[in-house]
Amino acid sequence: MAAVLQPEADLAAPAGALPPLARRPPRFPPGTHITIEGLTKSFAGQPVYQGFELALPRAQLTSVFGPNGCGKSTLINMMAGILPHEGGQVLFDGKTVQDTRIGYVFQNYREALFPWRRALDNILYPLKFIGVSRAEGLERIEQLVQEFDVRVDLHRYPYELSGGQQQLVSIMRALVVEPEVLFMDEPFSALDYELTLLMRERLQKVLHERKVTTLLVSHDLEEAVYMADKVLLLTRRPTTIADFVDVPLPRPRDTGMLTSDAFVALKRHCLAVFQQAVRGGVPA
Amino acid sequence: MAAVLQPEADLAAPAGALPPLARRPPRFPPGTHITIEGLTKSFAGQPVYQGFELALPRAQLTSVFGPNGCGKSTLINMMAGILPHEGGQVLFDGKTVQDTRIGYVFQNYREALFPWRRALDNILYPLKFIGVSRAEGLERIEQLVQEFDVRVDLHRYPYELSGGQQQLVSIMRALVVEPEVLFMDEPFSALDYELTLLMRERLQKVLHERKVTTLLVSHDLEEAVYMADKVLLLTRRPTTIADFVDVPLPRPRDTGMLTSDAFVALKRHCLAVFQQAVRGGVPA
Amino acid sequence: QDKIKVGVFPSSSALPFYVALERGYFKEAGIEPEAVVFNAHPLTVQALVTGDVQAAANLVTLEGANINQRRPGTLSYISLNGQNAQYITEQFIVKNGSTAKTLADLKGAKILSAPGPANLGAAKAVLKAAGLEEGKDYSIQEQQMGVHVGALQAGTFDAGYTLEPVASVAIRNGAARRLEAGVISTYLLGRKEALAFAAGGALSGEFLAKQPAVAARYAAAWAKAVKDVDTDPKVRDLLPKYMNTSAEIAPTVPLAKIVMVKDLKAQDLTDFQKFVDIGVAQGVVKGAVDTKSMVKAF
Amino acid sequence: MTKPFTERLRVLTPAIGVLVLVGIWSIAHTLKIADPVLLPSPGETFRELWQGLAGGTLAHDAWTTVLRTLYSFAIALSIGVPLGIVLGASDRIYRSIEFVIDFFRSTPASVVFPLFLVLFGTGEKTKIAVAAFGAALVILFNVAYGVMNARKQRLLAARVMGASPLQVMVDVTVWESLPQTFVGIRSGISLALVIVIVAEMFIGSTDGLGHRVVNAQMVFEMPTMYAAIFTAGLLGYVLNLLFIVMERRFVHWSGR
Amino acid sequence: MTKPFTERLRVLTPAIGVLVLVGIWSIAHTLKIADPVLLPSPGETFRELWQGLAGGTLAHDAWTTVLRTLYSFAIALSIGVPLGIVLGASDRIYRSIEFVIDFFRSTPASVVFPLFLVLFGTGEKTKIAVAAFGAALVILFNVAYGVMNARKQRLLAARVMGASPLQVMVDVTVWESLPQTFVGIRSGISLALVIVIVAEMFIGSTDGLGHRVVNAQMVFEMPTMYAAIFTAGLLGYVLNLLFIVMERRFVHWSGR
Ligand SMILES: Nc1ncnc2c1ncn2[C@@H]1O[C@H](COP(=O)(O)OP(=O)(O)OP(=O)(O)O)[C@@H](O)[C@H]1O
Ligand SMILES: Nc1ncnc2c1ncn2[C@@H]1O[C@H](COP(=O)(O)OP(=O)(O)OP(=O)(O)O)[C@@H](O)[C@H]1O
Ligand SMILES: [Mg+2]
Ligand SMILES: [Mg+2]
Repeated sequence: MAAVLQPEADLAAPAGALPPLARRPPRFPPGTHITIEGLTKSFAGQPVYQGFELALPRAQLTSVFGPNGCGKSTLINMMAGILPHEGGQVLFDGKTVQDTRIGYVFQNYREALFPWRRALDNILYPLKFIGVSRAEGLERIEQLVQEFDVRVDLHRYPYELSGGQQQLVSIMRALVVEPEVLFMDEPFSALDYELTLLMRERLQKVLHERKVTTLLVSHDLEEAVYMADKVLLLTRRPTTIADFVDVPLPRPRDTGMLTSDAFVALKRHCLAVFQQAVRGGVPA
Repeated sequence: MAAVLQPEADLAAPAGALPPLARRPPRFPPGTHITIEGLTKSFAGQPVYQGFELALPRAQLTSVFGPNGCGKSTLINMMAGILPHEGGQVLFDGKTVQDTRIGYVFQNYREALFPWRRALDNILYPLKFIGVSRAEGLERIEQLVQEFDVRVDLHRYPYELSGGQQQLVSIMRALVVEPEVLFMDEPFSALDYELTLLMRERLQKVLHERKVTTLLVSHDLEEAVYMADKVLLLTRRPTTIADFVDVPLPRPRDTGMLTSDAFVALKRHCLAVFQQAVRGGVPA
Repeated sequence: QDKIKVGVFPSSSALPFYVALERGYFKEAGIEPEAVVFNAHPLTVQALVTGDVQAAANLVTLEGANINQRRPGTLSYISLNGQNAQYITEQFIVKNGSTAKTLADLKGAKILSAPGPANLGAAKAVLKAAGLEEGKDYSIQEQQMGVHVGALQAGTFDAGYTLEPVASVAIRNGAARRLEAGVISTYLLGRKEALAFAAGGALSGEFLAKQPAVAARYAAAWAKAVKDVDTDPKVRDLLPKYMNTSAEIAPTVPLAKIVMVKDLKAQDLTDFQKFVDIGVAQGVVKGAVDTKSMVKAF
Repeated sequence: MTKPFTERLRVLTPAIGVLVLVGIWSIAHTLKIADPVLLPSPGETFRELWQGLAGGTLAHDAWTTVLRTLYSFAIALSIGVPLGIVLGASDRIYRSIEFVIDFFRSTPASVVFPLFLVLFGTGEKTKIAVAAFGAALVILFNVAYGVMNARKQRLLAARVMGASPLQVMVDVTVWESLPQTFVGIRSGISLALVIVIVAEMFIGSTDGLGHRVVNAQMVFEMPTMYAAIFTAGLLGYVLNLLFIVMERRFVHWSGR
Repeated sequence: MTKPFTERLRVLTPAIGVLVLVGIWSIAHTLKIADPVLLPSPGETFRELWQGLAGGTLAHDAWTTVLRTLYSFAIALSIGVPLGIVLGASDRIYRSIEFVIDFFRSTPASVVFPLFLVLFGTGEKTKIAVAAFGAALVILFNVAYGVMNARKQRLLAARVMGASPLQVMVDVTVWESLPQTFVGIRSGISLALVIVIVAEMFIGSTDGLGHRVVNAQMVFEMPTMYAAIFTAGLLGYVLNLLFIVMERRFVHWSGR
């Protein structure tokens, strides 16, 4: 509704209570890449988001941390344009998601792979939409394999891979397009201990270097803070922002940082906010 | 093959090299609940397990820790009797899996739920096989809801739930039968921070009290050690046991233990073994 | 050579067509015919209406009357196939072992009939004339021609109102015995020797109007063939080849009396009108038709 | 804003199909693509339809056909579904009798009439038996496919919870194959109707839509014939509609 | 140990179906369930079959029927699959023309012959057109269902990677509906064969298996008739077999 009414409200502005010249008030700080305005969504009549507002900074990694069922997947699905919303809008530099190159690692990574394509072809698939040749694609994959020390036989079909291997393929598919915006919904949940550490370390470096605006959903607080430039803390449904915490730790980061005072303090703060937010709210 | 040949070998024992009376040599320590003998399995001609041997102690929780694709899911699927193996046998107190009440939390929990049943009916489902009435079942569920502070609307269909909520339902379904043996394949991977902590704490207590023999696959080393009585460390394919570590920490445990010296030492040992095992082996 | 498509129903009544074809009468007349086989009469009529075929080798006259009643001038018969007790086509047969000697003996019988309202109507009318009442004295059901022999053989029915050559096949196979033939003439037209003109060779009205000369040549070739059929027993050799008649019964199977329209006598025309009127009375033909408008003499 | 209105319009969607069909028919009639004596106008036909349904015998014929169809469908369902599940559950068994299924699926009903006449006599039974046979094959075929393509993970989940093979079938396989079963059911009911009509056309019959079509065709009553054909098609749609509604109710999860 | 042998035996599984069918037939014949004149023995029939195939006209008739079937099936496929995908992709559009599809699915081919004769004349075209029409409807129906029941998550994954609606269709929807499409294809090829035979029987024809069946029936040559029927069923199985083999090749992932 809000989206529909917006222009009308703007036109009617001189007669209304809005300040006359404020067609797009500079509500969002400079350096903003993604703007979410008035986002509204409900399931079965029960609201998840009501007039949700958010601005995500460019080239930074934002961790999303919130209780189960608060709407994290819903949020990034709406941002990625694959879940319709009832009101509001999401803009990427003023453009819609269609004009933005995005990468997406689904929480449900198994179902998101194509079982009729081998793992390799699954990874190559999105490249056809951005006009990257197969040869170049294979090169990129080779690079990813090196970078993340991938030890999976990419000539297998997805259903022949273990859970973690499937997730790894899913991550590679999201990265291979060199996205402007990257959504990752619990991307390391099935990866083994060592690979998780490796991924965290390499990924935060790569994404920072390539200036990819990233949204990372994670239930691991340490991971969320370690990876992030900002941590978005969400409450239970109807979902609001509990806090939007800056993580001003220097990059590149390494595991040594995990024990630094600043890190521990940030973690403690986030946890406190989270726990307070979770204790409130109603069951979904 | 081995399974087929076993009786023959036994019958032929007097003539063979085997000691005459050793029909079942006491290869396994007393208190053993689950015995795995000569387990052999390969995919597409490439072996995963070759003559794998393992004995799991009764009423104890064994954590399985190993790299992606080493065959953890394969192992518990074979133990649970839903994946055929080429040789060897798995016995529960000398009985087959059919005669054992088991609970299983699938790694692929989404696909394992029945979308045509509401969450509640999904949880009630296994009770019909052990002759528990619906009323009693509802009572048990109520108890689980209390115990784990579940805030999910159990009258929804699985596909209306978030990833974590689905996983929670899946866990409840495995627990509601009060299993003798419980398999959990990365059961907390999608649960939120607080719920994970709660689950770990309550579950290890409950399982210990009820003397459930449990196999837990986890990629979180801290979790693996914290929950476990024994940690099974696996190598890459073809999979062998890198180490089978005792965790002689007192129960009930709490988060305070995580910083104890004994715990940290154990963790460090496991990590060292794991890393060495992972570095070796060939890519799958 | 003028190309003409001819709708053919594959039964012995199509004999003139194949005689003219095989003996080169069409060729002599400068006509190159193409047989279009239909296993259902309504489709032949439809093809005549749409102009898919210009002629029909053996079209049921009641069908022709029907379409002419609705759409006058759709087709004209140039020859008619007459049937009666001598030129056997329609008849009652009884299953092997039956003791029936006359139609009246069919009391209590389960009877099958050749399909279609015309055949069923005729069978019922004949039985009524023989003093039997449907439902009380007998039951009747139409069946596809193909299953008649089998149904009698298996004893599913006691008797049948059927047509040649199926009747001959049944008799030859020992499945049935002929009870009475030519029943339409005897019971409905009222004279045993009357010819019931149930089918005939026809030309479409459009063809007659647009290519009268070709039509005349076609009719001439047709007349020659009709004469052969009447006089030359060797034409029967064509039956197994084209007309669903086994070689065994071909020499003996009864054939209808085929008469060119120009050779019809006054009595024949009256009988024809009466035959069609019976169809009208039974509701098989929608309304009254003057049969003179249905025939064209060449 | 405009939602409630569009929502209300949505109920009318199926009507679009009717309009399209009647529209094409009207145009064909007006342009005289076919001789009017062969293809009557929709108007004439609907008048005939209306009269036939209101006072005439069309209603009776249609009802007879529906009854026969429902009988044979009920038989087909009670044979096809269980058999399909059992056969589909074992690839070996299915492959071994696949020949028989494909054989008869590829044989016209009119060809097996004589055989059924021998077995069931000339009464109602033959018509119903042939239709039931044909429909059962189609249902069986679809159900078996549904079972074979069921998601393996869910079957395993049930097994691991202690379900016996039979229980796995009843509790999971049946449900997993349900979307495909509905395809089979809808194919089956249409086929039953088709075969019943064909049987009424070719195996002696004194009523039913098939009988009506044949008779009308013989005497060239085209409006009567098309009214009967239209009734048959309409019945087909209505019978399907029943299952469309049921399917929407029961198969809410498909594709999730 | 015994594996290679069982493996080799497995190739013979489909033969079991043949044996079952011929077995029942033999028993029925021996017990004289049907009069031997009506139902010849398998032996007689196979002798007839063999002679007909070796030197006689059966081979020619069968070949004609196969050609007609393949033509009409090819047409049906090229119409049914794309249309099914497009319609299935939009619930609204599908629901709106569902009436037409269900209408014609429920109308016997023999009833629409007159209509097609008007449109396509009396030649080969009509037979092929009717069969193509019937088969296309079935294929379309199945494909549309396959598309509607496709796993949503995979469609979304493609969309999120930047695939246009058309590309989503080609790259995902087509594949997702493939198992169901094969059901449609196999239903379609059988139906095409059935309709071609029925057309050969009722529209009239000078060759083809349908023609042969009708002729044999008229002259009461039961072995000839059953040889023709058996050939028809056999053809149906062989045509299906083609697609069974293709399906096993292409749809390795179903249910995973
Ligand atoms: N199709 C649906 N119908 C009804 N409710 C739904 C549907 N999809 C999601 N929901 C509800 O919306 C809420 C948000 O779901 P979402 O998947 O976004 O949660 P989440 O934050 O990603 O949780 P998790 O951490 O468990 O993945 C949940 O409470 C869920 O029950
Ligand atoms: N159907 C199959 N065909 C071929 N290979 C398979 C198949 N299923 C599993 N594998 C292989 O077997 C190995 C073990 O798989 P499994 O799922 O047991 O691994 P896992 O230890 O559970 O890994 P993860 O931690 O990623 O879940 C993997 O390398 C996988 O590629
Ligand atoms: Mg989520
Ligand atoms: Mg696994």
